[in-house]
Amino acid sequence: MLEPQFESALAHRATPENLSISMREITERGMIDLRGLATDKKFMAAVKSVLGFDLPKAPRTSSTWGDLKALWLSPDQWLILCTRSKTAALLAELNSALGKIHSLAVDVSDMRSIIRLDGEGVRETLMKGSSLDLISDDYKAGTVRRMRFAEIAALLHVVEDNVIDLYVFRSYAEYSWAFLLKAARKGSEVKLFKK
Amino acid sequence: MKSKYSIFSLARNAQNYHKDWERAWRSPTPKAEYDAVIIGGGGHGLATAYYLAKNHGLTNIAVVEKGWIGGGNTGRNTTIIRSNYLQDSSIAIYELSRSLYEGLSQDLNYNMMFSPRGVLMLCQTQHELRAFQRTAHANRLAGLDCRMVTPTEVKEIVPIINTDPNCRYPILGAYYQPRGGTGRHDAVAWGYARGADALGVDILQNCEVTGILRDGGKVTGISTTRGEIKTKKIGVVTAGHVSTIMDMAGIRMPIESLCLQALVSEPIKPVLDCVVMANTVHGYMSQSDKGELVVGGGTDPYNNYSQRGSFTALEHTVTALVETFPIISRLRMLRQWGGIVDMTGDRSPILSKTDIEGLYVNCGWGTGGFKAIPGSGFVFADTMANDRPHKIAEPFGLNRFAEGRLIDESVAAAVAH
Amino acid sequence: MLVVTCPVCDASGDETDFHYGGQAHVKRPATTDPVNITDEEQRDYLFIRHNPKGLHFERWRCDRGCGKWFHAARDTMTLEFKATYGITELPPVELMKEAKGPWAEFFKKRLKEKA
Amino acid sequence: MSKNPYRLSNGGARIDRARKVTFSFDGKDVSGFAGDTLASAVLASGQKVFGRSFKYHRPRGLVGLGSEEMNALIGVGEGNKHEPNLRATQIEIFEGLSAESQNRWPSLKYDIGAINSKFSRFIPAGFYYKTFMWPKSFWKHVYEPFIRKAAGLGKAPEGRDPDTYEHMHIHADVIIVGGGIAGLAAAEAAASTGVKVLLCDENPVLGGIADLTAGMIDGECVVDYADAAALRLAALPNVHILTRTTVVGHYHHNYLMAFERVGDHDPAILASGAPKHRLWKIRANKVVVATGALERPIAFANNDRPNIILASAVRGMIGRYGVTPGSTGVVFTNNDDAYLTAFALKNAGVNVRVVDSRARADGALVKRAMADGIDVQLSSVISAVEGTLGVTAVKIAAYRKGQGRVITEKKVDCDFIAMSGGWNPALHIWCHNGGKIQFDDGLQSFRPKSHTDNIVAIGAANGTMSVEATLLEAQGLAKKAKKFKVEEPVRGALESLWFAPATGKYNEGNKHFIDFQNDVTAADLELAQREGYESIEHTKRYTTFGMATDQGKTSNLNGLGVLSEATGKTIPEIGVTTFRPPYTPYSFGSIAGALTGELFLPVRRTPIFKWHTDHGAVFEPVGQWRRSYTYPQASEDKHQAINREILCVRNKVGMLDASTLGKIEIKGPDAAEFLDRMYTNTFSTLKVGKCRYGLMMNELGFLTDDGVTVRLADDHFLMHTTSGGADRISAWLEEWLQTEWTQYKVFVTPVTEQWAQFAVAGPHARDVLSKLVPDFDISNEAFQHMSFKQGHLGGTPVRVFRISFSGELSYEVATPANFGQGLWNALMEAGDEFGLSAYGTEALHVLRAEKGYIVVGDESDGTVTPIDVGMEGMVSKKKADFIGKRSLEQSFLKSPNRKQLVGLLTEDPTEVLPDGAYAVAVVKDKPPMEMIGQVTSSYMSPTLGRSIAMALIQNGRARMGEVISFPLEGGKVMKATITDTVFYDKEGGRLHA
Ligand SMILES: Cc1cc2nc3c(=O)[nH]c(=O)nc-3n(C[C@H](O)[C@H](O)[C@H](O)COP(=O)(O)OP(=O)(O)OC[C@H]3O[C@@H](n4cnc5c(N)ncnc54)[C@H](O)[C@@H]3O)c2cc1C
Ligand SMILES: NC(=O)c1ccc[n+]([C@@H]2O[C@H](COP(=O)([O-])OP(=O)(O)OC[C@H]3O[C@@H](n4cnc5c(N)ncnc54)[C@H](O)[C@@H]3O)[C@@H](O)[C@H]2O)c1
Ligand SMILES: Cc1cc2nc3c(=O)[nH]c(=O)nc-3n(C[C@H](O)[C@H](O)[C@H](O)COP(=O)(O)O)c2cc1C
Ligand SMILES: [Zn+2]
Repeated sequence: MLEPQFESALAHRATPENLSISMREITERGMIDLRGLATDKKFMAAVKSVLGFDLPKAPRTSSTWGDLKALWLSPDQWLILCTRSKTAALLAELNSALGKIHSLAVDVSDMRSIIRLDGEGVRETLMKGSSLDLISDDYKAGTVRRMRFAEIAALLHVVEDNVIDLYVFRSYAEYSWAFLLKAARKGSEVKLFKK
Repeated sequence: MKSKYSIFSLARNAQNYHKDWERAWRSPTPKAEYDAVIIGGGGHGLATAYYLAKNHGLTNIAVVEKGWIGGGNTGRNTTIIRSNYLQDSSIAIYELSRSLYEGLSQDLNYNMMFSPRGVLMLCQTQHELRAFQRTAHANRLAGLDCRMVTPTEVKEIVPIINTDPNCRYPILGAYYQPRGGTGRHDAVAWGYARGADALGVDILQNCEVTGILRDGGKVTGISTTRGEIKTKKIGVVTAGHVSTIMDMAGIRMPIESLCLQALVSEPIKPVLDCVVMANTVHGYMSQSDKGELVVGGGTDPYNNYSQRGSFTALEHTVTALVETFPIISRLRMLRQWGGIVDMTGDRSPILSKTDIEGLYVNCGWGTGGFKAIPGSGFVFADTMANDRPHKIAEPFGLNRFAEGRLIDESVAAAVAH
Repeated sequence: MLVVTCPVCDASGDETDFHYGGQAHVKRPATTDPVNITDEEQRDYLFIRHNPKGLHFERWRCDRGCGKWFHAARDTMTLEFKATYGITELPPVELMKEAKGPWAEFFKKRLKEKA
Repeated sequence: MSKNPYRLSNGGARIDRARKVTFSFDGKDVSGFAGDTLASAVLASGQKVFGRSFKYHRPRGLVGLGSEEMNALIGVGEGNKHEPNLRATQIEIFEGLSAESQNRWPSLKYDIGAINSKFSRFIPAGFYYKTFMWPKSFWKHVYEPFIRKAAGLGKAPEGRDPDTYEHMHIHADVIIVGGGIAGLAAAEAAASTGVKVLLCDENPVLGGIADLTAGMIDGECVVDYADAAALRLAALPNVHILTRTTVVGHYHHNYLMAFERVGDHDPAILASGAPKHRLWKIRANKVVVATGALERPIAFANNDRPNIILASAVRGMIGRYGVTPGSTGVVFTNNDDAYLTAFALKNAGVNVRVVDSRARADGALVKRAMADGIDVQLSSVISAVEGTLGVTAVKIAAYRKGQGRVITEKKVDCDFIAMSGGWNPALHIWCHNGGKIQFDDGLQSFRPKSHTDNIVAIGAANGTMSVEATLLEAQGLAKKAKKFKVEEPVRGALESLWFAPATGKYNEGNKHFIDFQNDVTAADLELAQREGYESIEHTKRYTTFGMATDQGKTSNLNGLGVLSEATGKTIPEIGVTTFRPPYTPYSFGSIAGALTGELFLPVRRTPIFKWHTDHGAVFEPVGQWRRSYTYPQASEDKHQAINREILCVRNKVGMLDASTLGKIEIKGPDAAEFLDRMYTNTFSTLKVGKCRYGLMMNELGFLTDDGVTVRLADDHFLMHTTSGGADRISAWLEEWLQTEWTQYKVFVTPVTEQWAQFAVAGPHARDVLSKLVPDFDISNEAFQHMSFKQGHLGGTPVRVFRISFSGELSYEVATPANFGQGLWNALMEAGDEFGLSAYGTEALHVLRAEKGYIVVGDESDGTVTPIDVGMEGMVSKKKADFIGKRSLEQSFLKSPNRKQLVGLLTEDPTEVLPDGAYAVAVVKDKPPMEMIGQVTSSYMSPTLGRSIAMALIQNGRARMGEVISFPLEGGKVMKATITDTVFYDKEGGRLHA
């Protein structure tokens, strides 16, 4: 065997049935955890030279450029999203561009599992496990938010109105999946302020 | 001398419709001076007064209570009584206390309903199992009547418990103290009050201490909302409020006041006749004689004097107990409340003299001092009467924090309730 | 369940999205002078705590947000947050003046320095 | 006589006479209509007794109309679907519902427990504090079991709950608690400003008691206004309405809990997949308390007899369900509102008379009653009630405020009583988070005063008993107030009546009940006072007044009234007890929500988890992780399996899933100096590409974690922590960087889950790796112990550390988690010819113990220093400061008598010391014995063919060779010799092989 064998956390889970929304694991995405100071002009410039766009500075926002995305995590931390196959190359580029600039870029493509939630009612489904007011205007498309979800830490990325990506640490993928199966069960839908 | 409580006195008083019962304790006006003053009319304060009078002949003393006696944590605790701690010094005081409880109703002629129904501490991880095995060895050599029990025995003692080996935290066994149990919390305060009062102790309620009077390094009295009171000996026994009182004397304490919550279910017919503590999942439960399930859990992390806690603390406890006792899922919560617990740096109590002559402090019982009331009162009274720490009180001195001589029970993977 | 708002990323959420870090402004003696520390100084650093009934100053971490530590002034009776401020900063002057007991002593020096 | 003699031929706004519903109560079939409650249907059938009381087992009937009901507590459903203590007035009936009464045996009519009431004279409040003390042992074995059997209400269900529960979060600008006219009007007012409004009511239908309220709003009667308002609100997009939803608690920062009964009233809803109950977690900017008022009973002799019902409840039974409690009724009141009940009865063709304790009653309603020819007796009270299982007659006596006993009474036949002692604003939600209240002389009750939260009270909850004023208050939430044209009867003043006298010196021989459910009488409250339990809090706890499942909703104020008359203090002077959540009891299931079974607490799974399961692993929880403890094969028991795994590592090669180990990347110009602060030993001197084992203390000087750290580059480290410590340590590093050493330029990124990591250990470890053609030189020379390489194995990207926790030649291979299973399989295949097999955590523990390696948490327990465990050498003397250093100087941590880690060899090599066993200074024939230390790890070592152990023993290192004794259970004493802790391969040759 000279080919690495790829197996994601939820690979053996069947596509769920009898749900009020649709739910699947996204595996083809690469992730780089990037640390550096937003206040450090050299750092910001170096990163831009590679990504082609500015890292978002505003809390809980994200920027997109082709198949590249940068999610704000903290004033000195971002999650860069790219096509999984291009991660190593991108990381190398970043590191060479950053050189001696104080920073830390790590490939974390396997650290988190991503669950794509799609359909009318995704926000309410998540609100069964999250205390955030996900139906408010604070959560427009593009918004990024770390949160407590059920009993675990999660990262939420609003892709479109009814499409949300939920990032959880890989070891919790099964737990999150099971919770969502229960929360999204047909017959248990909750509609907030909807007529 | 007070007329004795008994089935006969009950019958006698029934004749004229109970019109002739005398007061359980008087409601005296404060004297100008006492030989000693106990600040705090909780279990520990009242017990201290009782033993000062009974064992040391100090009867010209007062218990000063800002509200109503037993209205602090003594009146809001889940009444677990056990002595199977790990450290020698802890075992000594909690076992003295437990054994005093055995005869307390008779001693006080007040039925405080000590119920040695047994305390089970579940082992739900290998680590917890090993920790309790260690405790079991230590307790046996200290002379305690305790033992490890198997999951099967656990099921026999508590049929409603979930022993499914595939559940999240399967029960691997339990540490069992057959002579541990519960008591009627209010009755402990009232019984000690009635006993102390009978020996001449003044119990001053609705009397808040607002200052500690000093002459150089000596105490001379206290100022209260009912006027100044002279005294040369002061015992501060105010639990969650100990820092505020000690600040009045300029002494800084290794204490933080947190809110600990408890709750009861609606009363149901008996389903549980021992105390079960599940420390890995942070919940414990017993059933009172009236039928309600009495439940307690952990504290909120932040300082809190409001006697009202966060819903999450309570939610985690209930969730854990629904998993441990599946039948409670359809039962209902009747009432929840909180108490302000005095947490020390090593989670063990403080029974100590201070740098100020005549000022003594008894606090830091935190989440676990109801079980200690008789023992603590006993040794603290001795400490105050003789102005030197009682042998059992000695390890609990304030000096331990500067020496690094901590008494850490968390080692035993046990919570302190 | 308290609502906490992080002064760094402005995220506001339940107390469970944050981590409580105990009393604020506790000085670690060894950082400045590792050699001359009395047992009492070490005890004070490790164990002695302000425990006021009322205005208190404490540390929190924006656990489920930006991950940064910050300071907060909170009333331990009403549990109301009076202010939040940077982890390396002192509280707003008016709160330093409002503080009682041991906190008042602690801030007296700081206020002089400011003035 | 018809099956439902008390169902009126018409009327009943809530029932649908076209839809008949049959259910069973105590085994017999009862028929009612859709919309009935269990209370209305059973009452219609002519049954008056619904339950037995707590202490005296007296027969009890309905008192209330809703959640305030305290007597009619019912058990519903069977087996694991049983639910005790539900209020008959809240149970909506459905076809097939099965219900039973409680706290009686054998039946409601004949209850053995009722003998208690014969002895009632001997068992006043607190009697149990005065007796049951002799003989001592009897409390536990005789008295207590007896008391416990007698006490308690319903019985618990059996088995696991088959239904589901869930939580839901919602944020609103305004939450309105209560959907009566106050709540409805407030909701419309608030909604008109465009904000988000949440309206909750515990009943199935909005409107509160609008249908029991006299008056006209803009020309339509109150209930029609309410219905219309409810419809308008339902159409608004910024309004969310929850019915059957009780707001159970108000907490800090306007956090509220609401309990929704989703499926209780209709099994079809549950069947469709809905949860039984839903707990709403509400965060609101403003709270509006519109919780209405609760009518209070009157304390008169035997006022607890079945069919003595609150006036508003009687009115409700007629208006909502077309049911009357009887054919001849007496309305007993001290206020005007109850006259509405007299009218309702008269209109329904029921004989009714009014007994009014007031001397002067000239309100519009009273006048109308007299005009209508209703017999109204002023200045009178009911002084006695006849009948046990129901009311057969009452005695009426003349009354003056403050009079003592009654001398003459007049008997009047009747079969029910409608009583009204006035109304108490429902203050619970207002008070839960510290709202202040004040006494209102007009109401003779408490009403809201002030609050520190953003919260207001309106309507009856605010003590506002006029419709017009209520609607006006509600307009406070609108930008501009709406005007209403309201007509309503002018009400005369209420006159408090706390105790209606009876005959007899002390009114003896009968009972004036205050707290019905806990059987607390006026005499009990007075007794408590006499005995010195003066504070209302003492009285409460001594008599259990207000502590029943209704929490004294209707009774508390009557109690205060009685106490005030007994002590001469005013009611405000006496004060109230603390209002605590919940408003009404709610299910533990709803509090647990979805988090039961597999969702209770998360299980963390490594990338190899499925393989472990498929290969028969026995798991153990480590933090939230599940790790393989061992892999028993076919016939093996655990111990055989563990021994096989150990020998496999020693003699061939084994593989362990170590993915749970904490991994943290640390980078920056100050990284090395920072690590020097964190660890007891030095890392700034570590060479790039090399590994070093490090110890961490907390500030108290006690061991908290250990692990191997690698220097990837000059300014870049990869730290390993214990599995349990991973999250704690990375947070800890961040904390120090952010709060203490802010000048350091260091970034810390936890990467634990990025990597699957396996230990390949044993003489053949190198052979196994070689077979996967590494693209780096793994010869012993090129890749030495405690060094690091990066490259590919079998084409898979890997980081390889040559480190060992087993004492064998060993490599830890890390690969990105999603490649983990693939690489694991490849290694298994490659290792096959060398006899490779997986080993679990227990084998690992034995292997490391044979080598004397410590496990933080076994050898240390949070009170142990590195020096105690013999690692003085790893505690730097050169470094000026690192975490925990100063504490090691505290006298107790330096004491010569501290316990020190040593090895132990038992005299009998086949015996294994029990874990945690204590050694004693001197063996005595019975405890107590002085303990000198305890076993920290103890195993049968298959490698050495004998038992080995490590222990912490006082001053142990000075006692090498000494034999110490461990007294065990049953008198057995084990002896063991103190040795050093390394039992195997002392020179460490195998590591470097
Ligand atoms: C929810 C909960 C559950 C618990 N469960 C258990 C358990 O199961 N088992 C167990 O052993 N322990 C338990 N505890 C701990 C136990 O209740 C306490 O440790 C114990 O009651 C402390 O008694 P005390 O007399 O020291 O303090 P308290 O009973 O609190 O008495 C202190 C008194 O001092 C008074 N006071 C305060 N300030 C002043 C002033 N300025 N002037 C005058 N008087 C003042 C207060 O009013 C109070 O009455 C629990 C505690 C809580 C809150
Ligand atoms: N004159 C009198 O004696 C008298 C007495 C009572 C009411 N009234 C009249 O009736 C009007 C009552 O209107 P109102 O709206 O104030 O009271 P209401 O009783 O009509 O409505 C209150 C509603 O709130 C519900 N509720 C109470 N606590 C709740 C909780 N915690 N969670 C969810 N729901 C809860 C109740 O079940 C009820 O449906 C008053 O304005 C007054 O005009 C007069
Ligand atoms: C062991 C125990 C059992 C209790 N049982 C009940 C009960 O059956 N009913 C009740 O209303 N309260 C019960 N309580 C709670 C008290 O009513 C009260 O809430 C508690 O003492 C705290 O006082 P507070 O709520 O007045 O602050 C119990 C308290 C304890 C400590
Ligand atoms: Zn933040």
